[in-house]
Amino acid sequence: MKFIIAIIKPFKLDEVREALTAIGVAGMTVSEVKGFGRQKGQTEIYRGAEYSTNMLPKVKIEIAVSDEIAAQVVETIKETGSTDSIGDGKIFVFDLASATRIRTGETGDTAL
Amino acid sequence: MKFIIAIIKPFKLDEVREALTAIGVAGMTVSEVKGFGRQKGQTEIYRGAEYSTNMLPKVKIEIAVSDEIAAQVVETIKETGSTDSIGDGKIFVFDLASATRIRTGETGDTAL
Amino acid sequence: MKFIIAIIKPFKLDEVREALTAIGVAGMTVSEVKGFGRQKGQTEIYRGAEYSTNMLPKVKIEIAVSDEIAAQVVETIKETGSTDSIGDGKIFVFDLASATRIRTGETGDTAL
Amino acid sequence: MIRKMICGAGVLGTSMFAATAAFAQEAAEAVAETVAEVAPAVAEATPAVANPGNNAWMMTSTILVLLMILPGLALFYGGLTRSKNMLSTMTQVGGAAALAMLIWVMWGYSMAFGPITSEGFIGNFVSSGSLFLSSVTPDTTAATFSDEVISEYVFVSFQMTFAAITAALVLGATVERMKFSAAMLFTAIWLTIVYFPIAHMVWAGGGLLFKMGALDFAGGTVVHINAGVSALVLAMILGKRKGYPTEPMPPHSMVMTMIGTGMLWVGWFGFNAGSELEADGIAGLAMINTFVATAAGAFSWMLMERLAGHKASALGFCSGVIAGLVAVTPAAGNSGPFGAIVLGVLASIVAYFAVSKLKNKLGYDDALDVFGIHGIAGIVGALGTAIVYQPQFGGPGDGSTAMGAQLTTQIVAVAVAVAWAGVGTAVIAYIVKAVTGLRVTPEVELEGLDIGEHGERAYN
Amino acid sequence: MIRKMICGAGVLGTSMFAATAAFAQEAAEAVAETVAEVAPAVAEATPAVANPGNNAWMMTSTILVLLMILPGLALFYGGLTRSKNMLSTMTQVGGAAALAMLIWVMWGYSMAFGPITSEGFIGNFVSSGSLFLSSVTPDTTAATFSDEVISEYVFVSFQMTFAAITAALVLGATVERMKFSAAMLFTAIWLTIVYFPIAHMVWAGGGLLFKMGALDFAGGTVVHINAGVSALVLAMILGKRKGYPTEPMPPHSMVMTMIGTGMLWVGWFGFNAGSELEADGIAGLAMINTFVATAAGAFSWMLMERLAGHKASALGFCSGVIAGLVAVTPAAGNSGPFGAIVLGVLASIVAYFAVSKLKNKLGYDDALDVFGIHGIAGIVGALGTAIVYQPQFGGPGDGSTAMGAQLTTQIVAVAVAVAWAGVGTAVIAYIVKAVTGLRVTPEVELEGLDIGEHGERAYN
Amino acid sequence: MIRKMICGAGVLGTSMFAATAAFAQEAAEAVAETVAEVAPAVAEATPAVANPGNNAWMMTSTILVLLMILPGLALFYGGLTRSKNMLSTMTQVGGAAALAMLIWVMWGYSMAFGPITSEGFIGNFVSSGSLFLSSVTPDTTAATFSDEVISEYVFVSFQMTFAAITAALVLGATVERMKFSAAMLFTAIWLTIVYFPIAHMVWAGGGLLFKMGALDFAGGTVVHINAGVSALVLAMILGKRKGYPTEPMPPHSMVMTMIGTGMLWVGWFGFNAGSELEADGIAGLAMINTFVATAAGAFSWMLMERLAGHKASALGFCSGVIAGLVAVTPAAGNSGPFGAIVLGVLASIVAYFAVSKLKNKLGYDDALDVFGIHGIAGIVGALGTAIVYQPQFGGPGDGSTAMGAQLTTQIVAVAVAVAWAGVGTAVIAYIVKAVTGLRVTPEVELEGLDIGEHGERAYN
Ligand SMILES: Nc1ncnc2c1ncn2[C@@H]1O[C@H](COP(=O)(O)OP(=O)(O)O)[C@@H](O)[C@H]1O
Ligand SMILES: Nc1ncnc2c1ncn2[C@@H]1O[C@H](COP(=O)(O)OP(=O)(O)O)[C@@H](O)[C@H]1O
Ligand SMILES: Nc1ncnc2c1ncn2[C@@H]1O[C@H](COP(=O)(O)OP(=O)(O)O)[C@@H](O)[C@H]1O
Repeated sequence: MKFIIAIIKPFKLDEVREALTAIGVAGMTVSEVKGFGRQKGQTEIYRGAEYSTNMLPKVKIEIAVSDEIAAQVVETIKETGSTDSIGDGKIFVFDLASATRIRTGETGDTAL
Repeated sequence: MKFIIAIIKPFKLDEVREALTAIGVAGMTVSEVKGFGRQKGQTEIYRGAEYSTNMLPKVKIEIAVSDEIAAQVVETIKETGSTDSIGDGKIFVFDLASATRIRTGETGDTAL
Repeated sequence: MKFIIAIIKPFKLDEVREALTAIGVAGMTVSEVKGFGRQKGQTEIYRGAEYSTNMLPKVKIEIAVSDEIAAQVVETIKETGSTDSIGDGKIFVFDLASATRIRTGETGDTAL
Repeated sequence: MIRKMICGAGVLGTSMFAATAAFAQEAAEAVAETVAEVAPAVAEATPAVANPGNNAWMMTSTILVLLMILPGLALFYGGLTRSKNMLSTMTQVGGAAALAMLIWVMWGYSMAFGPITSEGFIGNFVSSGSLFLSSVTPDTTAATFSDEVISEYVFVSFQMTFAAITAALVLGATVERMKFSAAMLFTAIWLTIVYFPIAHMVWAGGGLLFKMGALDFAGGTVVHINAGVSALVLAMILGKRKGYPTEPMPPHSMVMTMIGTGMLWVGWFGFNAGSELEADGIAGLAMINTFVATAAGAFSWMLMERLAGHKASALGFCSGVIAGLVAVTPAAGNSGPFGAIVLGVLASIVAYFAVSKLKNKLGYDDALDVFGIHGIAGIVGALGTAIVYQPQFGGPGDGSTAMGAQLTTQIVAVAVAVAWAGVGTAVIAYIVKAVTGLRVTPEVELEGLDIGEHGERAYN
Repeated sequence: MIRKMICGAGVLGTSMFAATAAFAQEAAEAVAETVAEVAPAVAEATPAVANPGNNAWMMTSTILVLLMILPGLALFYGGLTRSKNMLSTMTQVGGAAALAMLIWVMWGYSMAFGPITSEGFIGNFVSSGSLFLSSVTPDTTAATFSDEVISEYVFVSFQMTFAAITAALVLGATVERMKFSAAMLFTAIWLTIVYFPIAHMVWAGGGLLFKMGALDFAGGTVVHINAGVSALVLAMILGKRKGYPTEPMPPHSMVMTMIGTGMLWVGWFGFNAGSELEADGIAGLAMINTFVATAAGAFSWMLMERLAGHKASALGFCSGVIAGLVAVTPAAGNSGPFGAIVLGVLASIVAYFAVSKLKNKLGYDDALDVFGIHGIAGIVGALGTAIVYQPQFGGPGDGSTAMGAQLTTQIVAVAVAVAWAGVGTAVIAYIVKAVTGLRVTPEVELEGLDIGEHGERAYN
Repeated sequence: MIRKMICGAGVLGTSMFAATAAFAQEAAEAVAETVAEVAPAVAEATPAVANPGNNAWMMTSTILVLLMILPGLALFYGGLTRSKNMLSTMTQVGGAAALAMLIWVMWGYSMAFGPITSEGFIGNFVSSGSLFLSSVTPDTTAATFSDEVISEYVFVSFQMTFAAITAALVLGATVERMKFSAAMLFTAIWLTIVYFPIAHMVWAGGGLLFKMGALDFAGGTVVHINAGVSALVLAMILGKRKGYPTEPMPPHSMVMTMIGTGMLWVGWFGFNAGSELEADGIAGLAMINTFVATAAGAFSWMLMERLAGHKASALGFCSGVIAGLVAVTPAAGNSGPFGAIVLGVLASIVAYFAVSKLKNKLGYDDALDVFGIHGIAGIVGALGTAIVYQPQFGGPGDGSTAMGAQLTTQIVAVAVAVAWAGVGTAVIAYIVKAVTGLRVTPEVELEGLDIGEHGERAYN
């Protein structure tokens, strides 16, 4: 199995999630993160003190998938997550040693 | 060493943490996440506009452990984290290449 | 490629980030987490009810890097992230199977 | 209300008198003064000096209306937006109010309540004679509906806050996408060609609807119908928010909205009981009505939610509170407590349908339901006032005007206000569009107006 | 207070008089009127017309009490709960208050302050004669403690807010687990068989405790002891929150609690200084006392925390503020400033122990310490008033009633209130349990009442 | 203002009279009483009894000033700090205010407005004769600027809130690093040797600056310049926050700051219009000025931001509001509306530079810009008052004092206040440093004062 971590732009979340569901991804875990990279953030100014936060709000999606569809998942995220502008984010793929469903104790692909 | 990521129901956190401490897990890192899966969420309605958030609040636990106790940790989480109802969550296990304790620079199992 | 997860003290973030940028790390993803470990937290008291939260605010940094600089990155985090006091945190290193830049579709080191 | 006639006239008459009387007094000794204070009362049946009690009440009322705007309305509106637009919403509310204050002292008061009201056609719509408050001094007074007077500066301030909140109300429909600069320009023109004339028509001595005998105790027509209709038209010309209605846009902080609701209710007593211009029994009546109509509105909305098969919600409670408050505004001193309760119930029910059904059908994006709640409940209140005013329904009316006749008058008043506000707003909207443009760029809308327009974040 | 006697009687007497006098006046010319205004004053030593200054003050006070409820109490309570129950807490506070308003105008005012108080036994507990406010008009008045009067609608509104906040206070003990429907049903019955009778007993002319000469300037017994005891009993019958006390339940937003505390303090001046029913020197005394007793209470609580080896906390500050306010409520106009300070200190210390020690010992789950603070500090205040009232301690009392005698009276009054509230609440609790059930389901309690009961989240 | 002379004297004179008159009245019959009420008016031209209208207004004003402090200032300040210091900031504001109340009734009122003002040198700086309010009863009164009086307890309460907010204002410069204990000790000494004398000098009959004819309607010098300068000195002695200015310290909740801003504006009417001590036309003038100067200040600041090439911000709006309010404080009843607008604009512009340029240059850490806004805008207002007061600029002055002369007086008054506050604060700061130490430990500063000093978190 593979474990995929994707960093995307927040407003793309719904789109990406729907696309993934469409290709049969049963579940995923989402968290709000701050991203630092090429994309530069807006500068905030409070009473003359400037803060250029290059930490931008991003969304992190974590998905465990079977080896078969891993590539397709990456592909899907890449397509739906892209706005062709800097800051669209990254997709990281890991090998997943094992997965267990807490409720049933099932392991492996069936646990996903 | 192994790195374990567990997604559980928020109110189970204390229970799970205590159980893990009991079996000698010295530390862990916890974060609030939103989960998407089989479990369906409540619908919120604001002035007639319905939002069925299938994004449910979950807690993510990350634990680095030595290979010896990895299995036991998974087992413990499975038992204490379960409510036998949909949405109990998952446990993912990864191979951990290396671990370092920032304070001392220790590496390997002793760093945990 | 390697994927590095570092748990550090929140107020160390800027320092660490600057140090990493200095050695050529182009990007990273940051999130707020709660840490459980040796370091004990302050006790809060509300109308006589005591809560000793051993869950302390920490910051999690995730960085994908090329194998070449991985060691240096760990070293840098260790140095800049340390206050020589309990609770400084950990650095975990994983093997990264693949990385993709959503915007361009580039993969591998060039995607970072 | 009929008694307003005295008012309009009074303002002028008394001011004149007061001015002279005041000078006289300053010369006079203390003793003479004491006499002087009684004398005119007997002679003119119009004391030249404001009773401190009434002045105190009217200043309190004025402050309460400010509380409604900032923080009240700013929180009520802000909580309903997404967090990325919180500051933008609050700043537009505050900015519109502040702008209204400056315009009011420059030409607003003169246009709405100036001492000179030409006998001719124009006098139906505007007055004049007090640009830059030229006719006002600490000694001039404004007449109430009885023989009393209040200090004119207090009257100026009180009426000013009405202009301020009405301007701010309109912007609730256009949050999350309208430029700050556009909002300010719109406010300036809108006050001038829409608000001031309508206020004059309804409340000033020579005003068109006023002379017709239209009842509007505290501004159901001038404030709420006016704001609601203007908001709808402006929102339609501005267009929908990106992603509306498909993308979920839940209130980012119902807590802020509830705080705002509480402050609006609290401040509304200045609005309603203050409109009596005196701390008398009618003010007391307006007060009790503002309590019970609101309470009734709150439960009615929650009940509708239950009947619709949903849960009774906190936002339902808040929405019902506002609907009830809006409905009782024109009726505050023109109804008995139980007439007020009925109005609150009706307005809440009708507004519920407008907001949760009608809106989705027609598909316009009145973001914070300014039309759905203020416009609709305002109309229910304006028409209903004709009925609850009648003595047979426990109203304070003397029955001199038949219910049917009064109802017709109310309908005409509403129609005029709707037409004037609708047409006026449309014209202004296109002017503003040409000058500053109405909408922020798509990027700014996406990122949020807080960072895009103001360079700040609400929460760090 | 003794002077209340005049009041009770006055309400009736004057209303009658006022009504007629009012008609007379309307017929009369302006001149005649002016005279008329002086005449009765001389003749009756009871002006038929409310002084605008007193009406203004009483309307302001009424509004201030609403501010205490919404947003004040809603925030104070809400901030102390967990975020998943924030809206539920605020909505229950708002809902209870709104319901109380409707019931008040229907039968509450009549039961507590109605014009007819039977001479017999029953008259000790309730009055009648004004269902649906049948006896009230804009011209009727209520007597104050001097020869003045205020508009009866204002008096009705003012007293209404007391019923509203007392009902809301009770629900602080049962948050995070009690059904909204149960809370509303409980409120309706509780007001009818517990609050109205106690208010009548203590404040109305013919009331049992009133005739005994019990001192309760602004509601220490009627509001705080009553709410505190009822809250305790209801909480015990309802049972503990799931996970209490093992699971940590820290306040989700001390900020909201501090905002609420500030608003409660601000509004409390309407409560205490307003209870004089006039803007006179005694109201001024009540005001200064409400400042200093509160300040003293705040520091005392923080000091107790330090003495207990903890840090002086923000919540300690807030809790002390409330304890001080509660304690000075019965003594507001019945004490000198330094008597008030002493009361604030004592009440704060005793309440501190009740909340941080006693509660844990007895192990009941009075979630927001309604009994621990309002009940306990209320009792300290009620008894202490007997002492600080005495001239030798700088109190305004004339010493006609010996301290011992007064203390006995106070003890009896407290005992009666405690018994009545305790028994009444127990009975009602079981009735409600039978009708709607008291608690939400365990799932809803777990998920939070916001989403479970209202289908919303406080923060999105 | 000159008319203050009557006040100072009046307080004493009338109190005496009132006391006796009061007893007399109690003995007298109702009829006699009615006469009695007229009699003195004729005889003395100083009614012994406060007009309820004025008392009502002054009580309302007093409450409004409390609203400014808690929740107002606590939120305004708290929102600008980092979340880890939110509760500490709010608690210091609340604590300082509460402490000021207790000190005020013990020796503060006596020092500032006591009945005895020695003829000698010392009388220029302090008065005496009312320790523990010994000279005050519910029947004593304080004179206003006309022949009216208000209840002395009301006057005591009103002035008390001024001391309270001024003490709280100072602590805005030292947040996020000053110990709670140090803040309290500082407040106690600072009130005694800095605030009370300055208040006496400017406002009491025999006061130094008062006798010079310095104009300070509502406390531009006593409150704002005083607080601003003291804050600057204290901040400099205390030292910068760890990490300032390199580490970003954005406001953690601009929403709280905006709520606070709204409440400050609302409450400021009690501050400014209340300072007339009567609900008359001058109060009305102060009210309108407090609206328009503020509105003008808000836009001026936003405009400066635009001119500086930045975005017009919400914090800019809030900062401008405060600058405008501060500037109009000394001029509230001493200027026409357009003079007030000019003051608001000027003060806002100057403060903008002080805060966004000067501060960074000089590099001191006045954390929340107490000096930059209150100090600077206060000085602009104090000097500007000399100009806008003149009749030729639409001011209420009678022109008896030439503008130049008045300006000199104002400059002297400002200079005295600056020197007194600066030196006094420096001395006290070192005393406190010796006794409790000023700063928290570096660990506590790092972790935040909420958890470190109070053992709580603002948000859980
Ligand atoms: N080396 C990295 N490791 C982890 N996350 C990264 C890395 N580089 C970028 N990111 C994440 O991807 C986001 C987008 O990256 P950025 O360089 O800004 O744009 P792009 O991906 O289009 O080149 C960043 O905000 C950050 O969250
Ligand atoms: N494929 C997946 N990858 C990552 N997280 C997942 C995946 N599937 C489920 N989850 C997480 O586990 C949680 C529970 O999953 P769900 O399907 O709802 O119930 P169950 O685990 O009982 O089948 C989800 O809310 C989500 O956070
Ligand atoms: N086994 C572990 N797995 C994951 N995270 C851990 C583990 N042990 C510690 N951590 C994280 O590292 C942080 C610091 O660890 P702690 O034991 O408190 O201090 P130190 O790292 O100095 O020994 C913890 O708060 C937690 O977030």
